[in-house]
Amino acid sequence: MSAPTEWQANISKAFSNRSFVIGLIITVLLGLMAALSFVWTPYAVGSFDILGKLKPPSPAHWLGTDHFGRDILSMIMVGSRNSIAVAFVSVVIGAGIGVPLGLWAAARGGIIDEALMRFNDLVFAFPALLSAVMITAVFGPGAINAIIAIGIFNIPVFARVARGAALSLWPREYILAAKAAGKSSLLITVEHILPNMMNILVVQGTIQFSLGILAEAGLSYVGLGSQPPMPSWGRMLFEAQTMIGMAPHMALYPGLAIVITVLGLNLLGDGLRDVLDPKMRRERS
Amino acid sequence: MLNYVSKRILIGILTLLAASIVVFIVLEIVPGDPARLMLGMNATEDAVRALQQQMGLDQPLLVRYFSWIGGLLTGDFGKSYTYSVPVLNLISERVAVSLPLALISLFLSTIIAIPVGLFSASRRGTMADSGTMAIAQVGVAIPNFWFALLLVYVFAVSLRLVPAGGFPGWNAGIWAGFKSLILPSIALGLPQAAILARVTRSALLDVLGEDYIRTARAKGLTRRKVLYRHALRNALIPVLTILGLQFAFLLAGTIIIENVFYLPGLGRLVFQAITQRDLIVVEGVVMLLVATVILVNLLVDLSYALVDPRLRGRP
Amino acid sequence: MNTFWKSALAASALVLLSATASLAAKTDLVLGVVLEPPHLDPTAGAATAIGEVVYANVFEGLTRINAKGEVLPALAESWTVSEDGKVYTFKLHKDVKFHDGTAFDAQDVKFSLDRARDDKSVNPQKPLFAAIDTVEVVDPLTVKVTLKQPNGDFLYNMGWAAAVIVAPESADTNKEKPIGTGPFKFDTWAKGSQIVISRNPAYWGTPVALDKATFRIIPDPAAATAALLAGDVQAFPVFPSYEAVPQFQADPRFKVVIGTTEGETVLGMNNQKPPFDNLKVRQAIGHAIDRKTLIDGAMFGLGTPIGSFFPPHHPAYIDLTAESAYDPALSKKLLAEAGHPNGFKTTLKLPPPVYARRGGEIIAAELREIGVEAEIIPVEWAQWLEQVFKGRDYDMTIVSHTEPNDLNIFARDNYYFNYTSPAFREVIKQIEATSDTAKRTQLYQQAQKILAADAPVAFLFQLPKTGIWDAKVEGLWENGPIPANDLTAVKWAE
Amino acid sequence: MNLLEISKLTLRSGAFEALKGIDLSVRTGEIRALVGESGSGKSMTALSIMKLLPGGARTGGHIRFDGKDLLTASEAEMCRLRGNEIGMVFQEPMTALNPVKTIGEQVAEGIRLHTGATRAIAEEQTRAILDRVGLPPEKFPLSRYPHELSGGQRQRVVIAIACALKPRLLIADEPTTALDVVLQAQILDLLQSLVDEERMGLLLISHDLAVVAGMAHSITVLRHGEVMDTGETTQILSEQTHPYTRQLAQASMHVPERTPHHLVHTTPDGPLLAIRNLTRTYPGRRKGLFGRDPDFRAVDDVTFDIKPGQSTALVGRSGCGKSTLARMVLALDHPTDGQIHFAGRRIDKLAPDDLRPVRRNMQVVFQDPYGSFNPRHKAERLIAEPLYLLDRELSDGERRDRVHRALERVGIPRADKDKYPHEFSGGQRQRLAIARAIITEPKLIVADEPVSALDVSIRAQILDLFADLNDRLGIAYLFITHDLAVARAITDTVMVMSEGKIVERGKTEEILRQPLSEAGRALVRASPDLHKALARRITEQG
Repeated sequence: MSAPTEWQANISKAFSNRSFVIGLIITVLLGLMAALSFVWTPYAVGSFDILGKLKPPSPAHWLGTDHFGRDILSMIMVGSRNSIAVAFVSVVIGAGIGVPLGLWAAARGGIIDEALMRFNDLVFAFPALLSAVMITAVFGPGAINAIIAIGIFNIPVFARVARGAALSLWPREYILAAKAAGKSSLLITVEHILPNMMNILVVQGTIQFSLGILAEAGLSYVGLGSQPPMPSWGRMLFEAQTMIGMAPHMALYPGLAIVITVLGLNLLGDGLRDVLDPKMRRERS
Repeated sequence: MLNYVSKRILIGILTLLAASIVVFIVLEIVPGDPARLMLGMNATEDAVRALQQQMGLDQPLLVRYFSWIGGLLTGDFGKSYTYSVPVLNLISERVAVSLPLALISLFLSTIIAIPVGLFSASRRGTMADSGTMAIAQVGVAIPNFWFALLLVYVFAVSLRLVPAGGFPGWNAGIWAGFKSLILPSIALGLPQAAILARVTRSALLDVLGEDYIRTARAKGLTRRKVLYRHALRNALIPVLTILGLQFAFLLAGTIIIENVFYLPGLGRLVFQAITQRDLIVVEGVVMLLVATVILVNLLVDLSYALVDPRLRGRP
Repeated sequence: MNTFWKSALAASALVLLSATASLAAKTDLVLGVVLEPPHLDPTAGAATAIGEVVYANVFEGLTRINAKGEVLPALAESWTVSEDGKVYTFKLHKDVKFHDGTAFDAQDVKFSLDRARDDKSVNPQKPLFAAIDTVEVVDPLTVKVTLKQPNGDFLYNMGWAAAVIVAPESADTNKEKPIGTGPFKFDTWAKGSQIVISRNPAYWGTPVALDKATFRIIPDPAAATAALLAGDVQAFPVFPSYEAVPQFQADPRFKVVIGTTEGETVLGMNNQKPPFDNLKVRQAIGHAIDRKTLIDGAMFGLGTPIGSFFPPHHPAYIDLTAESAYDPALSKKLLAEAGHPNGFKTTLKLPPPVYARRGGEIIAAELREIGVEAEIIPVEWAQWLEQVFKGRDYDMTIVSHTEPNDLNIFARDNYYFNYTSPAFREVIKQIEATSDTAKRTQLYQQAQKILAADAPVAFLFQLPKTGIWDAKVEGLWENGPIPANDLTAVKWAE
Repeated sequence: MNLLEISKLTLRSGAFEALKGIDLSVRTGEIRALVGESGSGKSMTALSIMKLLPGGARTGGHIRFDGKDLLTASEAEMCRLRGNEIGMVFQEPMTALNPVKTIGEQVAEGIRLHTGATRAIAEEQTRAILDRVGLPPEKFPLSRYPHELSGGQRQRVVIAIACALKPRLLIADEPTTALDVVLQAQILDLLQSLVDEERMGLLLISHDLAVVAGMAHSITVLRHGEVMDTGETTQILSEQTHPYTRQLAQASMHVPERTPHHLVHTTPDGPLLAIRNLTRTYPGRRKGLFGRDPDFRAVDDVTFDIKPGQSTALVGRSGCGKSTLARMVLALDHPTDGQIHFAGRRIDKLAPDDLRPVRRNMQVVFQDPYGSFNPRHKAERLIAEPLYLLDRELSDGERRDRVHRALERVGIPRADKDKYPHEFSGGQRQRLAIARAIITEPKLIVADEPVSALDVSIRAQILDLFADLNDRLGIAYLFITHDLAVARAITDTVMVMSEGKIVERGKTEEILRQPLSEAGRALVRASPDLHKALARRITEQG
C-alpha cells in the first residue's frame, strides 16, 4: 500500500502511540473473543435454566446469569459476533457505495457533484435513529435491516470524506502530470486518487465501525436489532432494564462490553489517525 | 451574502420537498392498516371499511399526498388517526417537552465541553490534559441509554434527588417541569459534552499550529491571551458544526431517553405513532424534524459567516 | 455493585416510609397504566386502554360487570325477560344526567344501541349487537329490546365497555371529551402523559370517595417500577413488570394482588397450513411445552396453566392440562408418526407484549429440543393484525385473548386459527341459545374438552392481573373480568 | 555594545543538532543578512531570539539583547520585549494574519498591549503606521479583513504589526520569498526605509545572496547550523574568500553554457507550436440572482509561435495569466476562443483519445518537486507513466530500457529506480520530473516555474540540465517564470505577459537589456542581480 520504508516508519510510530496500542489490544481481544465463541463458550447460549436465573457472578458463572438462567459471559461472547458483523457490514456498505460516489463526484464535478451534495443534504436531514426506526418499521426488525439502516447513513459520510479528499488531491501536480500522460479520470482515480486517500478512509472506517456498534446497540435496545435467539448486547440491556433492582449485573456487563469495545475502536481510530494522517480532522457527530 | 442565504434557503426547500416524498412513500409501504388496528380483533369487516372511509384512507395515493402537502403549506398537518385531534396540537404539546430537553442538554454540553476543551488544549501534553481526554474518551463510548439507566437508579431511586421520570407538564410549575428534565438532560448532554470537548480541543490545537498564532505571540501576547483572543474564535467553526449536528441529534435522537424517563416528547410520539400506524402523525413529526435539521444547518452556516469574515462574501 | 444497589434500594425505602407516614387520608389517587388510550370513546375503539380509564368511571351501560364478573344493574335499575327469551324490557333510573347537563332517558339508550348496530358503525365489538332485532322506547324510562333469537349472554354483553350509553349531543366528540353519566367526569388529558378525571357532584348513584383520579401513562416496565417506588404513582392495577413483583411483595408499603384475567394465552397455529394441519403435529407441539418453565421464565411464576380455552376462575372451568402434559419423548414420537422424525423448520410471529416475546424465546428453545426450528419474527400489533389475524399468513404465534366470554372464536368462520369443527360449532350454538346455568355449565365443559382434544392451538396459561398499590388504598379490583379500573369503591384508609 | 549579540548558540531537538554554535551580532541601525540554503538553521536562529521555538527544542549559549541574556529571561520578560523591542516579519503573508480579525484590530492589539493606550489612541497610531507601510487609511480602512488584501498588502500589514512600536530590532524571516520579484523589491525598499528612519537593527534572513546584496551592511552565511562566513557585504562578495560563499554567489549568477547552434533543428515545416488569438475567460462572480461581476479574461488574445528546438520564456508577475496559458497548451484547460496548433495540427478541439500522439510529443515539468509525484509509487513507475501514451504497449524490457535511458540523461543512477519519491532530495526529484517528461522523447516541454522552489545551488544544476537537453535532444521549451535570471540563463526568446496579454517579445538578451513595455521594465528593474548590486555598493562606498 505504501513504501516499505514508510510502512516500517508507520509501524514503529504506531507501536509507540499509546492510543493505538491500547486500542489494538482491545480490538484484537474482541476479535479473538468473537472467534472463540464459534468453537467454545462456557455455556451454550441456547440452554435455558429457569431455576438458575438471575444469579449474581460466581465461579460457575463469572458474570452471572440472566432471566432465563443463561450464562451472561457466553451471551456477551456470542453477542460480540453480532455487534461486529452488523457494524462491519454497514461500514462495508457505506464505504462500498459512498466512496465510489464521492470519487465520481470529485472527478466529474458540476452537476454530478451538485447532485451528490444534495443527496447528502437529504440523507443528513433525516435524524439517523428516527430513520432507522422507520426503516425497520417498513421491513421489520432484524439484523439484516439494522445493517441496512445503519449502512444507508454511512453512505453520505463516506461519500463526503472521499469527495473531500479527492478534491484536495485533484489539483496536485502529479495528477496533472498523469492527465498530461493522457490517462482518463477513471484510471487516475484508481491509480492515484484512491491509494492516496486510503489512510483517511481507514480512519473513517474505524470511526464508523465504532458508531455502528453504538447504533446497533441502540436499535437492539428498542427492539429493532437482531432477534432472539441470537444474543445481542443492546437487547441484553433492554432485558436487564426491568431487573436492574434485583440483578444489576445483567445491565452492568453488557453495558461495559459496549463501552470497552467502542472505547477500543475509538482509541484505535485516534491512534491510526495520529500515525497515518496527523492533519486529518475527525468527523463525527 | 444575501445571495448565499437565498441559495441556501432554496436548497433547503428543495430538500424538504424531496424529504416529503421519501417520507410519504416509505410510510405508504409500511405494512399494517391503522383502521384495523384501532378496531381490534373483534371488529367486523364493514366496521373496518367504515373507519377507513372516515379517515380518508380509501383515497388514491396521489390525492392523499397532495392534500397532505397542501395542508402542510397552510399549516394544517392533518388529524391524528388514533387521537383524532389535529396533529399540530399533538406536536406542539410534545415540542414543549422535547425542545426544552434538547436545549438544556445542548446548554449543558456546551458549558461543560468548551471550558474543558480550552483547559485541555492550553495544557497540551500534561497529566491534566491526558486525564481529561481519557475521561472524554470514555464518555464518547458510553451509550446514553445505559448512562440514563445508571442515573435513574442512583439519583432518582436511591438518592431521590429528582423524579425518576415522567413529566408533570409546565402547568405544574416551571421548577417541577425543569426538575423532571434534569436527569434526561444529563444523560443526553454528558456524552455529547465528551464529544464536543474533544472536538474543541483538537480544533484549538489545529489552530494553535497556524502561522498567525506565531504572529500574535511575536506581538508579545501571552499564551493565554493568544488562546482566548486568537485561537478560540478560529476554532469555533468545527465546534459550531458539531453543535449543529448535536442539536439535530438531541431533538430527534431522544426516542430512547424519552422512553427511559417516560417523557411525553416528540421522540416517543413518533415511536408510538409508528407502532400504532398513525402515519399522519409520523409524517408530520418527521417533516418537522427534517425542517428543523435544515433550519439548524442553515443557521450554523450563517453563523460560520459571523465567525469567519472570509465566508461573508461567498457567492 | 450488587450490594450497592441493595443498600441504595434500602435507603430509598426508608425515605419513602418516612415520607408517606405523615400523610392524612387522601382523596386523590394516581394510577399507572401501561398503554395510552388512542381516544376515550369505548364505542369507537378496541383499545383496552380506553375502557381502563372510562369504564364505570365516566361511562355506564344498562348493566355493569363487577369485580367477580357478575352482571349487575347500572343505568337500568331492573329488567324483565319474556318467556321465549327474546324480549328484554329495561326500567331505567330516573333523574340521571350526562356530565354536560343533558338529561338521560330511553331515547339515549335507543340512540346508543342503534348507532352501534348501524352499517356505518365503527364499533369494535359489533358482533355483540348482532342479536338485536329492534329497540323501542316505551316511555322515557322504559326501553324494550327485541332479539332475533334468544341469547344467554345478552345482559352480560350489555355490560361491556363498547355497549355504554352515550348522548346524541356528545357522541361525536366523546373521543376527545367524553361525556357520560358516570360518577367521575373527564377533566384533562395531557397526551402522552396523563388523563385526569374528577368527582361528578351531580351523580345519580352512590357518591365516590375520591375527589380526583389521575391515570399516568407509563409504558416502560422499568419506569413503572421506579415510579411506584418513588411514590409518583400510588397504584398500578396491571403492573407490566412481572419480574419486579417479588420486590414489591417483600415491601410492606405495598399491597400486591395477583388476580386473574380473561386472558387465555395460547400458542396459535395455522390449522390449514402444513404441517399444522396434522393433529399429531399440533399435539406434539403441545407436549413439548413445559408450562411451568414457561410461566417461571416468561412470567416469573405468575399465571395459571390452562389445558383448554377457559378462564380458571369460571365456575364451569375444568382442568385439562394433563391432556397436553409436558412429555418431549411423546412429542418426538408423535412427530415421527406424523412423518417428521427429524422435526421441521417453521416461524413464530410474536406481537410486542412481554408474555409473547419472552414466552416465544422459551417455547422456541423447547421446540428445538424436539427438532422443531422456529424462527422468531417479532411484529408490531398493526403487522400482527394485518399478517396473522387478517391475512392468516403465519405458522405459529403467541397471543393472549383477553376478551371475556370469547370461547366462541373457535367457532367463527375464517378466524385466524383456521380451525373448523362442526361438533364444536354446534356446542357453541347451543350455549348461545341457553340461559339455564346448569345446562350452560355442562355445555361449556363439553366445549373445553373438544378443544383440548383437537388441540387447534397449544394452551399455555391464563394471564395474571398483577395489581400493585399502596397498602393504604382500598377498593381496587383484584381480578380483571373485563379491562377496567372501576374506581367507584376506591378510597384511602385512614 | 551590539544591540544583538549571539554567541555559541546551540539548538537541538531530540538527537538532531539544528544549530552548532552560532555567533552573530546586529548593531543599532545595521542591516545584517543571514543567508543560507534550506535546512541551514537560519529560521531556527530567528525563532531562538524570539524564544518562539517549537516544543522540545533545547538551546545553549547566549543571546544578548541590549546586554540582557534572552535565553535565561522569563516568559513575562519575553512578552514585554516581543513586539515592543523586537519585532518580527514572517515568510508567508497569506497565513500570518488572523483571518477573523480586522487588520486594525491586529495592528492595534500590540500597541494597546504594550503602551496601555486607549482604543482611540491605538487606532490613531494604527492608521499612522498603516499609512507608513503603504496602506493609506482612505483606501485601506482599519475594518478590512486580511482576505480582502493581496499577498503584498498583507505582508505590509505584518510589517506594520512588527514596526508599530518602533522596535529596536526587527527580524525579517524570508519576508519576500512568497512574493514575485516586483513585490519583493517594493517590500525590501519599505523595510530599508523603515529601518533607516528609526535606526532599527534589522536581521534579514534569505536564501538568496542576490536578494540581500543590495541592502545588507553585513552578511553571515550559514550552512548546516554553522557559520561559514561572515563580514561586511562588499568585502564578502567582492573577495569571496570562503568557498561556500563563492559557490552561492556563482550559483546565483549562473548561466549554463549553451552551444550557439541550437537553432539548427529548425525545419522548413513551420512552427512546432502556433498559438492564435488564444483567449480564456472565467465567468465573473455571481452577485445577485441575475447580476454578475464582469468576466475575467485570464488570457486575452494571445498569439505566438515556437519553432522546433527553440527555448522560449514566458515571464510575468504572478497572476498575469501565464500558468493558464500553459495549461491550455497542455490541453489541461479549454480555451474560450482562439486556436492551438501543434506540429501543424489543430489540437484545441481534439477528443481525449486523439490527443494521445500530441501529448506524447508535449510533456510538462512542474514547479513543486514535492507535489509532482504520487508518493506511493516507485521512481520507475513514476517515470514510465507517460509511456502509456505510446500506441503499442512496451515489453518489460523495452520499458526498463527507456527508464534507464531517461534516468541516465538526467544524471540519476539506474539503481535509484526502485526508490520512492520521499527518498530523493528536492533537486533529484526535479531531475526525475524531467526524466518523466523526456521519456517519450517529446518535441516540446512546457515547464511551469521549474526551478523557483529550489535552492540556488540546485537551481543552477537543474538549469544546466535543461540547457543540456535542449542541446542534445533538440527539445523546444516553453519556460514559464517570473525570474528573469532563469529566462536569461536558458532561453533564446522572451515574451512578457501582463494582465493576460503579451506586451513585449523578442530576443532574450535584448529584452532584458532594454525592455520597452512598462511590465518588462518593472520586472527588469526589480530583478535581484548580484553583479549590479555589488557594483552599486562599491561605487556608493567610493
